[in-house]
Amino acid sequence: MTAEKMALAKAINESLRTALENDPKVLVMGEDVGKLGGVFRVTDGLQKDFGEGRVIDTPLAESGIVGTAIGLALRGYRPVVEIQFDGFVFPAYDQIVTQLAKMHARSLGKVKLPVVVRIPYGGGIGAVEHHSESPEALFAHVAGLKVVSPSDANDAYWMMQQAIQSDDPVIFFEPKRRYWDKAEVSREAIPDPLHKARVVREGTDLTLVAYGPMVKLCQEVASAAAEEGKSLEVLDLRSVSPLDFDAIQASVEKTRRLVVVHEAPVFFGSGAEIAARITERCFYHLEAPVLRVGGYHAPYPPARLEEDYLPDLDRVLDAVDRSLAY
Amino acid sequence: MTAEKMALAKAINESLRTALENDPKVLVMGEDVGKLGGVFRVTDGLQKDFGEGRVIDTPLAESGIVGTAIGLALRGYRPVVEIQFDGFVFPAYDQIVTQLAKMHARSLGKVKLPVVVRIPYGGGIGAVEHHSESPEALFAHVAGLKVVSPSDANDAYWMMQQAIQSDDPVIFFEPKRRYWDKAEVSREAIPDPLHKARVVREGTDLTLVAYGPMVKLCQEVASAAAEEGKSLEVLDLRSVSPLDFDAIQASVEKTRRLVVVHEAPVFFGSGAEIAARITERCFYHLEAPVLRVGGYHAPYPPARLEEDYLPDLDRVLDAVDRSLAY
Amino acid sequence: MTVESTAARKPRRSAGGKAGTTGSKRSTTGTKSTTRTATGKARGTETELVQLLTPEGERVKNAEFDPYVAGITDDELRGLYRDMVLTRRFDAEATALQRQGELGLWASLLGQEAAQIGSGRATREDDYVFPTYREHGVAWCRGVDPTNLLGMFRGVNNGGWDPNSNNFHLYTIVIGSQALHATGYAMGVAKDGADSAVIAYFGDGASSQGDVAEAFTFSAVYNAPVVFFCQNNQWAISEPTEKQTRVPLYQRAQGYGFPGVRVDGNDVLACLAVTKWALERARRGEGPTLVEAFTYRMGAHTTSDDPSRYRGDDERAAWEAKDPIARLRTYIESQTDTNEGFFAELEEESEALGRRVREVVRAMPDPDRFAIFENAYADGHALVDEERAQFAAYQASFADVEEGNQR
Amino acid sequence: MTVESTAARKPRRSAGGKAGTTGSKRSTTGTKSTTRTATGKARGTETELVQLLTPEGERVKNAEFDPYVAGITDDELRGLYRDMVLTRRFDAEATALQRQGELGLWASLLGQEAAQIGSGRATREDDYVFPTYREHGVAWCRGVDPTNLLGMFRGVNNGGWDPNSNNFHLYTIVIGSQALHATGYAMGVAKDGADSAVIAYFGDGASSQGDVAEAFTFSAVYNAPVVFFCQNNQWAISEPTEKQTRVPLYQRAQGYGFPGVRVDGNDVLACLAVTKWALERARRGEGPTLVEAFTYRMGAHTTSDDPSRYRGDDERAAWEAKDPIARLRTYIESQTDTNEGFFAELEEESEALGRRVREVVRAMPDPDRFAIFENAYADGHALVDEERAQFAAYQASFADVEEGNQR
Ligand SMILES: Cc1ncc(C[n+]2csc(CCOP(=O)(O)OP(=O)(O)O)c2C)c(N)n1
Ligand SMILES: Cc1ncc(C[n+]2csc(CCOP(=O)(O)OP(=O)(O)O)c2C)c(N)n1
Ligand SMILES: [Mg+2]
Ligand SMILES: [Mg+2]
Repeated sequence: MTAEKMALAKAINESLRTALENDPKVLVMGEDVGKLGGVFRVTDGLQKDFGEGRVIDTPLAESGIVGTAIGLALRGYRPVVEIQFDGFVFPAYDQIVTQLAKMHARSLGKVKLPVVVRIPYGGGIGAVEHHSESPEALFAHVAGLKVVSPSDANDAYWMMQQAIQSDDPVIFFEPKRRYWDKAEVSREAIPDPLHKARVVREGTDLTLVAYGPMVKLCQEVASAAAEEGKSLEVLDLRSVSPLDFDAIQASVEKTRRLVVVHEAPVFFGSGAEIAARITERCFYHLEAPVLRVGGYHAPYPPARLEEDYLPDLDRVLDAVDRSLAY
Repeated sequence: MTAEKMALAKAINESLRTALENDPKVLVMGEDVGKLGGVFRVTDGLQKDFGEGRVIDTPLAESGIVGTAIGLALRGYRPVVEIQFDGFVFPAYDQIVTQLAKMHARSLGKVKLPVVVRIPYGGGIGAVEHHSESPEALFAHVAGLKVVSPSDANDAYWMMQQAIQSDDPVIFFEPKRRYWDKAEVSREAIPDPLHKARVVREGTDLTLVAYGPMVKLCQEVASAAAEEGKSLEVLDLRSVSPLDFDAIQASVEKTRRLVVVHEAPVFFGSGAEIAARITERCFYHLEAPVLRVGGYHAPYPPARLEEDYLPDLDRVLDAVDRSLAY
Repeated sequence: MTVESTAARKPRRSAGGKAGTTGSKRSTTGTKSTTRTATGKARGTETELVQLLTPEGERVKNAEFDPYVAGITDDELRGLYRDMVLTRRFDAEATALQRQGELGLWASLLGQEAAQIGSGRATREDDYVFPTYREHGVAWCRGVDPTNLLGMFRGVNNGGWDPNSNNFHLYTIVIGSQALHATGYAMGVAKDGADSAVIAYFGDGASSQGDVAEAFTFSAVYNAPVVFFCQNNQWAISEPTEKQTRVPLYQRAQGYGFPGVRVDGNDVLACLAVTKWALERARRGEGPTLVEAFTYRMGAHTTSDDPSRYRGDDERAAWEAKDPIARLRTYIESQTDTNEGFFAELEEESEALGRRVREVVRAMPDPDRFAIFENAYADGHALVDEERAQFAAYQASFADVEEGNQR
Repeated sequence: MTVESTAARKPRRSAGGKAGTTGSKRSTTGTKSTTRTATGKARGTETELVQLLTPEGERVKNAEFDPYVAGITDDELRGLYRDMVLTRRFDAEATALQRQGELGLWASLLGQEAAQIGSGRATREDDYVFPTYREHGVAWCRGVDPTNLLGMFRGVNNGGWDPNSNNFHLYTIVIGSQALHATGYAMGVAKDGADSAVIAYFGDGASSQGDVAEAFTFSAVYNAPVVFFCQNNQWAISEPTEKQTRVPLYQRAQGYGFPGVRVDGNDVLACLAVTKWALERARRGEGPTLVEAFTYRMGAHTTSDDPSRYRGDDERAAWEAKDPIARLRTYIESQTDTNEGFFAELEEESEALGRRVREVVRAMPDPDRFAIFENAYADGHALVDEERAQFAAYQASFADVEEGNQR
């Protein structure tokens, strides 16, 4: 069986299983990852099959989880740690920013920390506070970390494989509202490199870039726009650090217009970096300023308001129209 | 005595003293802020004059410092907490991001948290690791916080007064390499609003924007450029959140060129947000893309390399030249 | 009294092969025994549990804590009973409302009524309470309208009440962080020279968070008038307490220099007495106390959880026999002059409460869209203003279209 | 033996007015006394201190810990003495080099030689050490070339040695964070089925950090083979230990379910014995131990610090009488057959070390500019490549100009 349709969460589960099978140094750690299989069942069944020594329920302390994962990595292990929800990564932020990100450089390359930090992120699931955040910019700004986010099951499977194989720490943002979306996962495909963007729909009039949960939305936007006769190209960035500026540039040189979409607040978000750099690279190509669609500069609102807070079809189309109007 | 020349560190000291005198609810808290007067002597003499009940040496735990400051603010106090160095704010990051920033909104406005978090920041003092960071972007991205940084003693005095009076939490970044720079402090001046930028040098050919430690550098750049016949306008932003886009826009509409300078890494830094938004606002005015000068995407280097890492006269002039070459 | 304790379980090396040791069993019997343990002479721990009312509803004597409930009247006993019954009824209604889709989530306190009502009723009006997300019973004692608690679970707000109206802080979801807020608040109380006390609630899982440890440190160093009330309901979602500690949690306190006590968390009288004692210590300037209420989470962690994946029914069954409400009822029936009418009326009151909660929740309106931008800042923020205006224009553009369509 | 302890100081409410209580004096005598304290019957703490060598250089018996130094030879005693003398000499040289501008900063270990040499010599080659920034003596024991330690203080790197060459991790500046790395490493050792042990160093100040508490929790829960070695030098920069705790720090351990011991940190034999004991416990699968080495920071916090602002000379004077090197010398002179030649040779060796350190440091080149971009990532990062190229072009533009000028 080389290809199988499965949900994104299941694809990560399968990817972790493959990694645990292939490399005895791979560990899975986090709160409730054992018997429960994680609150999203991403680690379902792994402890049963690989034991408590490899799939480890940890005390409720995120700094401790990442800090001990660093120690385990120093001992030669490759820990994949789960942060239960986006909003709970901050107690571990110090360990991630001052230790995990810097130890390779601090040791002049002597020490490697192949730690993957899995973070289910983003909104759209009607959750209570702290369960819908998109903090990727807070990690991308930090040198020493890599930051990625798959948008579909096949990428989720392969990007997790690559993240675990990476000798650098990788912050792996999982688009939780897409956990149940199914797609074909091919175990024999040759995957794209971890940090390369992919054109998921070709177009000529404007480029939409997104990653994680917003890729699907952008595809829907492109379909809707197509009905109005507008040809949008959609890029799935897949990686937030590094950002594949070459791919964006290539697309923008063709379409001359760019709209960036993410759930995170626009202010100091990924869109800012993309807009700044692409404007520099494509100054004479751009027919319109790079426009950004994202969250507002306000705490993530209660669930009943999240539809108004999050980018949706209309808001992205509105930005597309504004861009095309230049 | 209405105006007095004093060092920036002393101006903050005086401002804290004034606040402690004027409002019995104001507290100063942090590691070594008491007898020692802080490692930079910013709180020198305050404990002696206001007692251990108001100028509080805390246990060595930054999350605890900010977390208890939140509790004190809930009780009606106005704590001014010191984080000893930029690189040590991260253990407190969770309390700042998930609690301090959000409690006002969470309470639908019922609760106010007038907490000032003082952070001596930036490089250029030849320090060891973690003592030269510029993490302002990591706070500006977070709604609910205000982020400011004075560039001279007079601003330091007044902005601290305003930060303490603010009913919002303010992250107060102190440009540590300018602590010993003296300037006239006028106690009777009517200060600029806390979040307004200021033109510190007028010019016509290009706008340089900076804040904190880089303002002085930009003024030097402008002088050097003037000798070459180039007229640069220099804006001291003073506030990173909110950013005074109106002021930048007004300047750029005049000069049509913009270079942003900060010590923090360029990638996902303030310059990105400024470039993105100003490009959108001034799309038809800009003769060149907004250029950014800042740190590289690498951990802050050891002291003997910091001159190469940090923006300096030549690097900013280089960017100015590149901009003018468009 | 000795009870089931996590301390009884043996530690083991994470990897197989190594033999378990008796390390976890060592008694916390002070400095001498520390050295003794060192040389291997560990002894089993006699975990003490303060209990005033047995599961069978019998009153047991306790010289130290009896005085704190000595004057309790029959009416007060019935009051405690009523509090627990109504809290349980409210909780059940909320669970039902979640199933009906009226709430997005509910965190049930089922089984923890005694811990919450006992401790909640021990507080004085001027005391201040810092809850987690599960303290519905404490909220009840503080006079917070229970329907107010539902807003955040319905998704119409992130905390709908004014903390200062009842000195009951907002629910806090980031585990352990409120322990520091409580400590800071208590430091402020002491500064003010007031004799109020502060109580911080948290769970067994939360005991592992650095913030809770830092709260212990700060409260001890500043001798802050705060009571740390840990409801050890033996589970942190799917993790049993042995994943957080290998000795009983109340013992954590002594290493920070203040007393810790374990109380039967299903015994409302004991919880009342011990919390009163701890709060009075705080008022007298004797500093912090850790109270561990040993109880059990009878239901799921939240309505999103499925406990059948990680624990057996037998455990739950054993704890059903220790039900906090049942034992107080037995005691009231046997020791006070309480007639059937009381229970019947309470039953009616319960149903009325359920009805009211149902009606209020169903009528709870969605917030206005613009609430997104409200209260992000107290003093305003230029970008928020700008984004609000853009949002308004964007919303208005639909109105225009709709109007256009109507024309 | 009872020594000066922070526990002796009374806690007080932060605000004046309230009377202090005896709360801080309570003994950690287990669960019973917890309840007893509750009712006010607190007793003074007898803080135990393990000491094998008095300040006067007299050997005292200790049934528990004597076995760990029972077989020590005269040569080994002289070895410990030599380690301490050379470490102190190295430290003094580094301080001098800082004054001369060769180093940007130096954190002196003056006064803590016994704690570091005793514990460092207790480790086995396959053990792993996680230091703070002050463990120059431990580094010495691990065979790290002392000149390697100076790179970060000179500002030419952020840690210049390969941690795996000597199983001595890089210096860690973010207080307390290495306690978790050590715990994780120890979890890995246990997983590997190895019988190595891990030792984590930290200070009295660090004991307040949440990370250290979380390390206690993780190590206890996983029964990790780690020794927490806290050098309580009684100061965290300007803050005395009473700002971090109101009971002796070693007592912190028991609340987490593992033993804590206070050892005379100026007694190299006691430090050696206690650390050996703790490491052997770890090897045997008995889990973590906390060792508090009670010592004194004789100098400034770092060369940037001015202790005269916050502490008196009398304290220092009192501790000078407890000097770790002097007392071992007295002991060696009285109890072993050591002639003057040994001390004279050591003097010479010291001077040679000083010279070598001076020379190496002065010759230490500044790193290449491009080192900024090296090792940011192990597998590379597109942006780093791009920035490196831009940097190269920018640097080259000066070369062009200079060349141009030369022409
Ligand atoms: C910092 C943080 N990490 C993780 C979570 C997710 N989470 C919510 S409740 C919970 C378990 C809490 O257990 P415990 O402290 O025992 O309280 P209980 O739910 O049993 O009342 C977890 C892991 C969280 N809310 N905050
Ligand atoms: C997280 C963090 N906060 C603050 C500092 C600044 N700092 C450096 S050393 C020190 C005091 C440490 O005291 P202690 O743990 O007792 O160790 P000692 O220096 O006495 O050896 C402080 C506050 C830091 N390095 N890291
Ligand atoms: Mg629990
Ligand atoms: Mg110290």
